[in-house]
Amino acid sequence: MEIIVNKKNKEVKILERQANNLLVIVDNKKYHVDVKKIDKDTYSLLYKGKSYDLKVVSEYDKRKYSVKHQFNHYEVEIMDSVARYRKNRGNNDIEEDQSSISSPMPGKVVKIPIEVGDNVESGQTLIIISAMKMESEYKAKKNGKVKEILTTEGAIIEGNQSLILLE
Amino acid sequence: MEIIVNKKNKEVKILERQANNLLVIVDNKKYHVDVKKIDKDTYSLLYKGKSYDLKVVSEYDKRKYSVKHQFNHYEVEIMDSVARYRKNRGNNDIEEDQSSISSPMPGKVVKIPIEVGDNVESGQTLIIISAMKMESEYKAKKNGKVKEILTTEGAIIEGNQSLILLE
Amino acid sequence: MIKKILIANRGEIAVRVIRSCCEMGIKTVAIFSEADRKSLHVRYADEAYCIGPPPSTESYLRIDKILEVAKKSKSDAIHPGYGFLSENPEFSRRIKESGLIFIGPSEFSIRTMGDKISARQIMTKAGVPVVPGTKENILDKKQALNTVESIGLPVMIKAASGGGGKGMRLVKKKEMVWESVQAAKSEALDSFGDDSVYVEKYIESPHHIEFQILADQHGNVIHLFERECSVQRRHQKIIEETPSPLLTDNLRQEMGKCAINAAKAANYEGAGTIEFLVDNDLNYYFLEMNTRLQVEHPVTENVTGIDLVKEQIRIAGGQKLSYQQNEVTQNGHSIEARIYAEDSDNNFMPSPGIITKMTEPSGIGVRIDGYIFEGFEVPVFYDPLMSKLITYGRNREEAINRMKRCLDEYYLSGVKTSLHFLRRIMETPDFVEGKYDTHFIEQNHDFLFNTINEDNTMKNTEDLVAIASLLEYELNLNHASGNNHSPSHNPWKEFGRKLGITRL
Amino acid sequence: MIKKILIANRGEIAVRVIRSCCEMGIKTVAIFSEADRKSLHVRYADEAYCIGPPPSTESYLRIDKILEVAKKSKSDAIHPGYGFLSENPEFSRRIKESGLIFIGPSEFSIRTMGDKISARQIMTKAGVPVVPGTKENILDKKQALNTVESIGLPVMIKAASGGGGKGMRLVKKKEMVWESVQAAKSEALDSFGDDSVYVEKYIESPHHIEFQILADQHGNVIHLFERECSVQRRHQKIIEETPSPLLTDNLRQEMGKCAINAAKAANYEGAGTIEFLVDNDLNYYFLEMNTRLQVEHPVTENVTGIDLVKEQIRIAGGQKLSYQQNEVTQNGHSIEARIYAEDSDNNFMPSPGIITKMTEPSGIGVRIDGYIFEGFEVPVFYDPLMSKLITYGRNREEAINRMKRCLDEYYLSGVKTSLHFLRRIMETPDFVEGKYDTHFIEQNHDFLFNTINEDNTMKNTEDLVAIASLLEYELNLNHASGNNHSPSHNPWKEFGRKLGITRL
Repeated sequence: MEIIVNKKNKEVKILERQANNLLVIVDNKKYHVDVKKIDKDTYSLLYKGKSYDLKVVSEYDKRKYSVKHQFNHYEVEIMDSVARYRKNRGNNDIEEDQSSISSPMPGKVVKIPIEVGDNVESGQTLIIISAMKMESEYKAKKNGKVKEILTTEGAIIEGNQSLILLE
Repeated sequence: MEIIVNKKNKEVKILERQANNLLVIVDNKKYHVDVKKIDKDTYSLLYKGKSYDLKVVSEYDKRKYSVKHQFNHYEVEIMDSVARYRKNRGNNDIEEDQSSISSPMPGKVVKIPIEVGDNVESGQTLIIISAMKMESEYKAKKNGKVKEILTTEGAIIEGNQSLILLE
Repeated sequence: MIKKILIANRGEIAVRVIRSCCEMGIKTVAIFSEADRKSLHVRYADEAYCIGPPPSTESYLRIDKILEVAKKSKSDAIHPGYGFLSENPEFSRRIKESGLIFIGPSEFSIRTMGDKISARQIMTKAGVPVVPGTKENILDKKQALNTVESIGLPVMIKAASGGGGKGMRLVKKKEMVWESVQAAKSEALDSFGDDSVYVEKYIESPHHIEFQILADQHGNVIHLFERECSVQRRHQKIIEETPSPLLTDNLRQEMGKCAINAAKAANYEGAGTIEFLVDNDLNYYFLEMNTRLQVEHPVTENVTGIDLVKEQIRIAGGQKLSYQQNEVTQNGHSIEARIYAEDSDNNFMPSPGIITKMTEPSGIGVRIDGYIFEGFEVPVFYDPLMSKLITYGRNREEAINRMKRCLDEYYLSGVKTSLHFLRRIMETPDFVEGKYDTHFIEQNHDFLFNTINEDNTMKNTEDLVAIASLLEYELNLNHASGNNHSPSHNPWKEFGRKLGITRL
Repeated sequence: MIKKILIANRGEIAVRVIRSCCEMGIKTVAIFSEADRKSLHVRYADEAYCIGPPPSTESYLRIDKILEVAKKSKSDAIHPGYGFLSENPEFSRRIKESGLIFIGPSEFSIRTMGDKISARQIMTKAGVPVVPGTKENILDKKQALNTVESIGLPVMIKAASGGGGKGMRLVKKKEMVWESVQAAKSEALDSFGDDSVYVEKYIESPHHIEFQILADQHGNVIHLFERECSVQRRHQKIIEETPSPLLTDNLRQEMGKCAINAAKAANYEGAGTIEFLVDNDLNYYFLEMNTRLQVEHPVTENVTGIDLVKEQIRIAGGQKLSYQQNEVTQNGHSIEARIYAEDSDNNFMPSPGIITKMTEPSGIGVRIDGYIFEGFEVPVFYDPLMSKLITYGRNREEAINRMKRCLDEYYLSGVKTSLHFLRRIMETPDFVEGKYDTHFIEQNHDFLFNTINEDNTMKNTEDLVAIASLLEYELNLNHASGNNHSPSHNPWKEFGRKLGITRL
């Protein structure tokens, strides 16, 4: 399986499994590892005597993991067939992103200074969200026309919910 | 539903539910309670302003609960149709118990001083289990004949597993 | 004797107050908004009453509703915590009018110290140094030059109606004075519709150092030494420690006396904090007084051994202070790190959400004041402070090393946190050497945010990270395919939760 | 300088040692049996090696395997913790022979203090009082009467090969001496095949009080005051505190000096404990010396501010003690409660199992030294100690009240625990008044085990317990019927984990 760790591609293959003892080949290097899943987030790995307590967390996409070791973070992507297909189609994730405005966090809509049908410019504020005593402005990422407003002033929104669509 | 709390029988009926607000009648007393399940074990109840943080835990039988409030414990049994049927059949749980020896805790079998076919007397030691640096002797609860020995000396056993059966 | 206290707050401070009440045998009454039904303060209090919808203006700031609950629950006293109504003079007054005890100072003290101009006047009268400057509007060039000359450069021109940095100008050279005044006036007019500006001494490399005081109703006032609070982001403290690495023993004594004089001048009663700005030449200036418990009060408790909440309650109950000044000593060193639900790498953006997993540090020299638990949802309506990690050591070095160890043990998932950012602060050379002021974060920006750490074990770790991720991916696939939820159908059953004993 | 330490132990003490090493920047090597793969010490150490099957005779007691791991991992030193090999003189010797540092005393000290007779001789020579008596076998009536007369009644007749109370007789009257000797001899012969018995002074109302000492390699020895350890069940301590409510300041100084003399007489090096029996008239007698860290060492750390593990490591590294006697002070009061996996209501029967839910107390004045976590299985092979809850207060009353508060906050499910039993001790009048000896649990049996608490709110609580149980029962029914695992199909979805935000 192709796995990307902090933007570095690795080819990972499990050659043998005996209970917790694995023989894995990563690129050209062989790893004999003792692996134990401790709880929902935690894997304990022993490799050449060293003890690695890794926190492996996935948020939405079960192909993407955020891994913590001590105070270092690693961003991981598993390039399975779905991920490769997506990638080959081109980065249309980003295009979609540009025409949809969302907030990464839940909050309350303070103000929507535009209306459906308005022409907006890249950088123009489309919506102001308040969360935890702090206001954040979300701006247009491209020039365009407001196609749809999916929320109202005063509404409580969830994180990663589409709020405004541009044409 | 009939519910036994610390050996006291209570008739409990939920009259109304609106989100977390319940109207419940226990025997002849009405309770307006605000109930919220907090985590696997915890219920938070607000009744007449008082806050009750109850830990409700069931081990094997989903009709029996051990409830903790502050440092008090309550033993609860829900007398549903199955429980009532069992009870009406007579307390054959206890009879079964008397002919089956088990340890409430996991451990290691240190010694089995009897053999299949032996006649044993009530109070005679049938098996010695060691756990956490302490040995416990398990004795016959009635006179009888050893029908089956389900473990061996040196074996690791689980809690509540049948170890020795008497006829 | 106070027998029942209503805590007019939420979050970690409500839990903290409940704990000390519990230890004193005092009953507690929690109030909560609809967003806080599952909060720990509701569950830990003896009684709990909902007082309204999530926004604090409709719940935690509603004096009428709080007084209603206090009456209904037959509470004797109200503890305001910090934030919300804690520095609202009307709240103090109305509680007294209702025949209840406010655990805090009088309306008069709060009002006087809450107003910058009256606070400044009282401090000047009491002989406490204030930041040199005038509060008079600058009208012409001559007045501007005279004022600046009397204060001494550098100075800050500030808009009277100002805030948020608007209408402010730093002036370092005499020839820039009038130009800057004009620019500030123009900006102030634009921003606030008022072109009044005044001149204040600009403190370079300012340290934010505050003194804890306790004052009883019998005229006794003591100080409990200082807290160094210069590590701030977005003007909010994130690390506090005591003793301050900057102060000398002499200065500490002198400022302590000043703090006591300040409290006496304000007729103060209860626990309070005198905030000072201190420059690198150890000049100090009164900044403001906080007429309540501070977030960072635990570091003081750690080095003095005194439970400040209990003292607050005793004072409010009319008792004399339990300690004389010479009985209060500063033993060892304590540091507090605030754990916020925020994305430190993304301009400290708040990150509310559900705590899906939590492991807190423990062992020697650790204290945690928090209110979160696994499954709890950190609400979007309030402050992002989830918990405070406080370490104690024989000396500063031990307290720092312990903080590092504890930050490594601390694990939270489901929300983004400041944990790794705080960890990085603990190894920033300026912090380790104790040489920092309020510019610490901007001055160490590169070190703090550039955390790529390419040591020789990194390559192995990355490979192991890939392996663990692959295993988790496969585990999820196996869970998703097939509708069996029993681990026994799973090829990775060794990883499951089956009794270890059966495998031996 | 020690750079890497192998910890030859498991459980909470292994974690505790790792924490201090981590704070000192010292690398750690864990060893583990097959039953401990998931244990916290394996996960927290820098390195970890499996050394055998679960039984400790095949793993944690295997000196050869431990030395092999020490060599392989290039460790400089070995910390033995307590229990296992910590008081094994051979272990100390073989570590030194391998060119490594043993963090503990020499083979000679361990061997001398480990043997009751040689320890008694050394203490007598050093002027430390020992329990009056002889170790000589009683052969005839005359010898028996003479011996008893010289010691003074009451006395205890003890089997030389004895243990577990067999071959023991308490004698309070002169006319019972010979009869008791004969009975003891007969029982001893039956039990041990050896009828040798000896006579020892019987200490009525004995207090178990021990002194912590630290001794470096340069002849410096200090004591760190006492610990009162009289609350015991099955001869195992469950509550310890410092200062002892029994000792006077003068006696404390005197016994402290004795402890230092005892350590000097044994050529002691490292951390050690001198155990004394103290009677109600404040006579004290040397009982034994523990040549290792004690389970209850944290109470001493709390009142002195000294990290004993760090001191052990410094001493083993050849450094001089960091403190002189007059720099060590006893501030405040600290109590430790041991949380065992056991059924206190059922003769303290061990209760191993999986921790299904865990909430630990926190806040002011609390320390927890443990090694368990949610999902961890407490193994059946080792000691049932899961964690130690240690509180600190300005005085004894505060430490007790804090302990009550923390025991109420502490929640564990999946195993039975001693939590409610410990809670009950905290309100037992004899304990609260500080008037207790090693007979405490038997003398307060009725109070401790009769916990039915019929106050007027009980009826309501029982009804609410019934309601909560019914809701949980219904929730389980709904989960069991239908194969939908999504909370949205559940009539009790309000109780589920859905984002609170969507409901507002």
